[in-house]
Amino acid sequence: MSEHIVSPKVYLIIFAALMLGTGITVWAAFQNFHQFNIVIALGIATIKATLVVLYFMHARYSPGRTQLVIVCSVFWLAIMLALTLADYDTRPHDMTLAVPQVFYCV
Amino acid sequence: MHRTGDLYGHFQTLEQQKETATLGMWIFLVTEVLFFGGLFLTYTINRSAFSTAFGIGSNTLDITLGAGNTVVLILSSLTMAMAVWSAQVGKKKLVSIFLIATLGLGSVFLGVKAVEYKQKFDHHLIPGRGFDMKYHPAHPMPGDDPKELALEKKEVEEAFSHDPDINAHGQLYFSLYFGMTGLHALHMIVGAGLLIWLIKGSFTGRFTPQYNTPVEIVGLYWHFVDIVWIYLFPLLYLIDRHR
Amino acid sequence: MQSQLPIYPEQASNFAPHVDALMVFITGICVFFAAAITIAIVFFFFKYHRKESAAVGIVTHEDSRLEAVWMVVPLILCLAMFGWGAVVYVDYRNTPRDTLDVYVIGKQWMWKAQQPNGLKEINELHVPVGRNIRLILASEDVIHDFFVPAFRVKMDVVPGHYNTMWFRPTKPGRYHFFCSQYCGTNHAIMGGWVTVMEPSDYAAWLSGSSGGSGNPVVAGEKLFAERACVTCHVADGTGRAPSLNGVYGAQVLLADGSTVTADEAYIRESILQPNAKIVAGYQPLMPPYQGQLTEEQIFALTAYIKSVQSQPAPAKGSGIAPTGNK
Amino acid sequence: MSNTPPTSDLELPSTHYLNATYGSGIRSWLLTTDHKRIALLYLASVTVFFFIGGVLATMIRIHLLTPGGALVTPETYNKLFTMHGVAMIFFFLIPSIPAVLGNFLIPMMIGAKDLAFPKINLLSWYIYIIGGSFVLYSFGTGGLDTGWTFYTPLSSVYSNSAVTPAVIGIFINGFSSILTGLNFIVTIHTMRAPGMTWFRLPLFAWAHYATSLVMILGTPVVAITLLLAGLERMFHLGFFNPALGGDPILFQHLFWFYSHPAVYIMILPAMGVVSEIIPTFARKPIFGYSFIAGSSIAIAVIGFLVWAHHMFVTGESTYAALTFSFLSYLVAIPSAVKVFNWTSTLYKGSISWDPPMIYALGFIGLFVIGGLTGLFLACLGLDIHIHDTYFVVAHFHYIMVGGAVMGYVGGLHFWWPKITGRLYPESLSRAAAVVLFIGFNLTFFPQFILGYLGMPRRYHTYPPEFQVLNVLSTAGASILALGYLLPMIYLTWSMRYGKVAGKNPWPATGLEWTTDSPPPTENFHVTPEVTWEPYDFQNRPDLGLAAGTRPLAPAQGDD
Repeated sequence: MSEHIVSPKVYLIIFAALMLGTGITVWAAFQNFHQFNIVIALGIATIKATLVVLYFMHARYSPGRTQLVIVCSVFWLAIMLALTLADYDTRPHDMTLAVPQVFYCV
Repeated sequence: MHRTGDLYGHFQTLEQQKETATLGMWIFLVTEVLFFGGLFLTYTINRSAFSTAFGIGSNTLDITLGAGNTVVLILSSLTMAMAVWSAQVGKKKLVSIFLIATLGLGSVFLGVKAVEYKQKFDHHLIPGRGFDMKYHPAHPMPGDDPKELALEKKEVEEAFSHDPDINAHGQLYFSLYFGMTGLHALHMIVGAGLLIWLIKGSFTGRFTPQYNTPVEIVGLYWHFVDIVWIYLFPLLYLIDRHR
Repeated sequence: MQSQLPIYPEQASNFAPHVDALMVFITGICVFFAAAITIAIVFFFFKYHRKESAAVGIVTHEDSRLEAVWMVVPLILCLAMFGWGAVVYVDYRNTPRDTLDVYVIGKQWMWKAQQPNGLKEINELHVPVGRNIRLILASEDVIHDFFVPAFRVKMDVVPGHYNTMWFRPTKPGRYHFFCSQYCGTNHAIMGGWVTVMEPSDYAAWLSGSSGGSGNPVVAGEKLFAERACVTCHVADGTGRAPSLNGVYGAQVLLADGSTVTADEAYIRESILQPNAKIVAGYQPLMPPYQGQLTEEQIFALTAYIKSVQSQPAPAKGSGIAPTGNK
Repeated sequence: MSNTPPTSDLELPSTHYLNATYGSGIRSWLLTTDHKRIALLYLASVTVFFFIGGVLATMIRIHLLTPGGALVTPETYNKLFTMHGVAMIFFFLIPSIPAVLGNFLIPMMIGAKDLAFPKINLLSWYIYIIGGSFVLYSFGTGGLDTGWTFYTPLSSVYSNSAVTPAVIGIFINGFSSILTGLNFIVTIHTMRAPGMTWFRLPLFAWAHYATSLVMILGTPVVAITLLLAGLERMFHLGFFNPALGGDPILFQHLFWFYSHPAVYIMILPAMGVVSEIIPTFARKPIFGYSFIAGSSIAIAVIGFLVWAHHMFVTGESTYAALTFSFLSYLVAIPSAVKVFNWTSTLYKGSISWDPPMIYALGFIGLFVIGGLTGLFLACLGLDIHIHDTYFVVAHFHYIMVGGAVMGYVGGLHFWWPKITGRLYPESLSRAAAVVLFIGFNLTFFPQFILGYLGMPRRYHTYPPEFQVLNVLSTAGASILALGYLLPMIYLTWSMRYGKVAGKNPWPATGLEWTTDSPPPTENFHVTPEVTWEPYDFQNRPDLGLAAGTRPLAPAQGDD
């Protein structure tokens, strides 16, 4: 298996993109997008994380096995979050005191 | 277990050894994702229940330090990636330089974190008996921005009229803040230890285009820690900033 | 008619026959499969016993059709079990409207029940036969669970939440109830008896034992005055706060344009955290009572608010959806 | 050749992993990185915890002989069942088959010299010991009375027992499990010998691959959850305490996200053991190899989607309950596939009545009952009644003791000749298996009826109408105890006095049986190359069997 060497130029481009993402996140936090503030913040964070995984961590050039491992970790995290939130979000609202519905209040 | 050069006895080839080490690190990172995942779930449920208290707590954080630290950490990821590249192309001196740079940036990050923790301590925002969201507005510290302080005071008072348990719920935010950033900082400290070990190795010129597995897998770890922060920053620092 | 070694508890509620039928159905399926597998294994075990020490078995080749059959057939049976179980469960989780409400509080390690007229019982629960009973469950400390085997129902009692359960007793008698969620040292003795009575006996029992001071409506009315609720919640709707006449069970229009049903949980929340839901047309003036009232006092206030249904209709409006929309 | 090979002319190899390379002093054990020796370290330590858990179980059963409770106070009783659960689940069942048999066998089965990370393997044993010490410290200083589930706010606020050290111990122990799982997955991916393709892997390895998936994906979550509960207790935080705004139901979600799949950590490896034993003693290829392998993975994956079926009566949303009930039924399918395929393997086999086979068939019997009673609990309408009763207790003991422990003991019998190089008394061990089977059923079957009658679990005292069944159960437990003590005694005896077994006494087809018993430190004298399909007795002249009806070439093993 010959190793793929990522050139420093690519690293610098990715770094610039990450900096840009950080800037946008901070800017967006001070605007009032109502419930979309959190969506924007997490969306940008996910894009940044993806760039780090693909280029800094070489996932783009890794064997399929490594990529499968990454997909699995995201998938299982998603299972945990989604199924738990599914319970909270469909609880009979009127009978719950401590925890209101999740998505409306964030 | 005996080893010949860089090859441990139970492997057939260096390539097999590298593949094994890399896969091992990736799988370790999977467990880390789930480990932090439990915290993120706890955070999500509590934030949705107590959005006001979380907003106030978040607004007490220093966004300049937080954003600055984000830049520092991403920069350290860049130098780490460059260290891996230097090893791959055989520039032995550059490996040491980039590793030292990474360690330096990591230390800056931890230093800034310590300053932030100290500030929270002074403001009575450490979860526990002394915790009081109303303490800081009532006891300004030298160097406080009076405008910010007035805003914080107004927010706390308004929140208290809505939610008598604002201290309990604010304490939840700060418990999660310290839990998540503390666990992250712990990972940084472990990473710094690994970097010191690598730097020592790099001085002997150990890392070559043929053998650079340790640099590569510590790099994976370091980038992962960076990713955790990429999520922590907006989740902890940027709630309700637009108020 | 319990025999010496019974295999199922008495059937004393509307759910019992359904749960027992489910039990018989699933047991039937399971006994069939367990028997089939056991017989096959025992038969093969003797039939194909190795006679010569060096003998090998005859290769039988994998058969996808056979595998498909023994995936699909159990799947269909599983879906049947799931479906039937779901029907019973959904019935159990959807409380009918015309219920007799009894408040039940669990605390380490006793049960307190409060009848609609305020009669309090400890580790006892009296209910009339043939009525839909709803238990509103609250805990003062850890998680408990109210379990009546003869009714085939249980529900966890979770601190910080209201849970409800319902059943319709079908047979007079005395039945055990248990705490079935482990709650600490005396978990095992945190139980008591449900007494199911004929409606007339139940009425007699209620009137025979109810004392004025124990009546939650009376206690609630007293609290309502003591805590000065009455100064703002004026009955004719002219106060600074909405009138509470007839509010229970109605749709309330909130300041943000949404509506909620004014049930026990809404009333409880409005007392403890009044500013969580502001009624349309009113200011958030009421102080929060979180931590200032016991669960029992909240029950009493709720009972009082529920009782003021039949008084004159409010003039200005109580926030009840049709009239409160100015 | 006779059924048990002639033993008089067999001798142990002169050097093997027990005596070679580093000698046999205490240092050579505590600093070893040999997976086989680490497996034996685990064998010793899990046996200690099994013994502790077993003594506690015995006391529980004696106490329940009379309705009023014969033996101990309520506090003590609560501590007994809590400590029984913690010792058995976290420190015996979860590490038992993977860390003992898996550790010993996986490298040998795939033709490797060791696991991928031998030092991490040793580290994981030390982590286990440290975690175990914390838990024993908790047992010794005030005990633990929260139930093994640690439900909040009971555990985080109300309990007066030594919760904190126990939680720390289990947190630490989690990393032992994670590292073991990580090691197995990487080993199976990268360390296979030439010719050992994925579909030539023994089913034991497939089962451990699936188990490891659960270990690495689930364990971190329970670790962080218990850490949060511990912090909540130590510093009065409020993650799960409703008095401070937290939500106790969230704890249950996080806890069961791991602790339901954890059941598969216990049962999947036992299924792997049985999948090895059945074809060996039926002497024919296992029926539906790819379906059994696939069903292991399916169980591991679907097992992660069912956790909230432990919460049907907590007031969780009806929609969530419906979803989780449905998904719980799906997990029944791969389990059924396994049972059907094992049964079909017996068809037209050449079945011997060797002790491991008796254990394996006993496993199937108990697992079938345990698995089928899961269908009752997954059923929403029925779960309202039997949730948190003795029905549940009986069900999970059928899976975890009837299934997992039966598999573990069966596996020990199967590979004992490989581990020690010696055989144990045959008829005695066959009798022990039967005693175990009978004792187990007598102990736990009455508890199904108790549960349906409405006896809640974790009760130190009960209404008198439940006594007859409880007495039956206690009687069964005494037989069961005999069934566990017998193997402990004769297996220990055989280490010294047993007949020498030779390379392949049964004979079996796996790679581990082609090397010496006990194996050399590096497992194989030369790296093996796999040229045969799994469980193929027909094309293996080296086994010395009559291959079908064809005349057989003389045995030509490599001695």
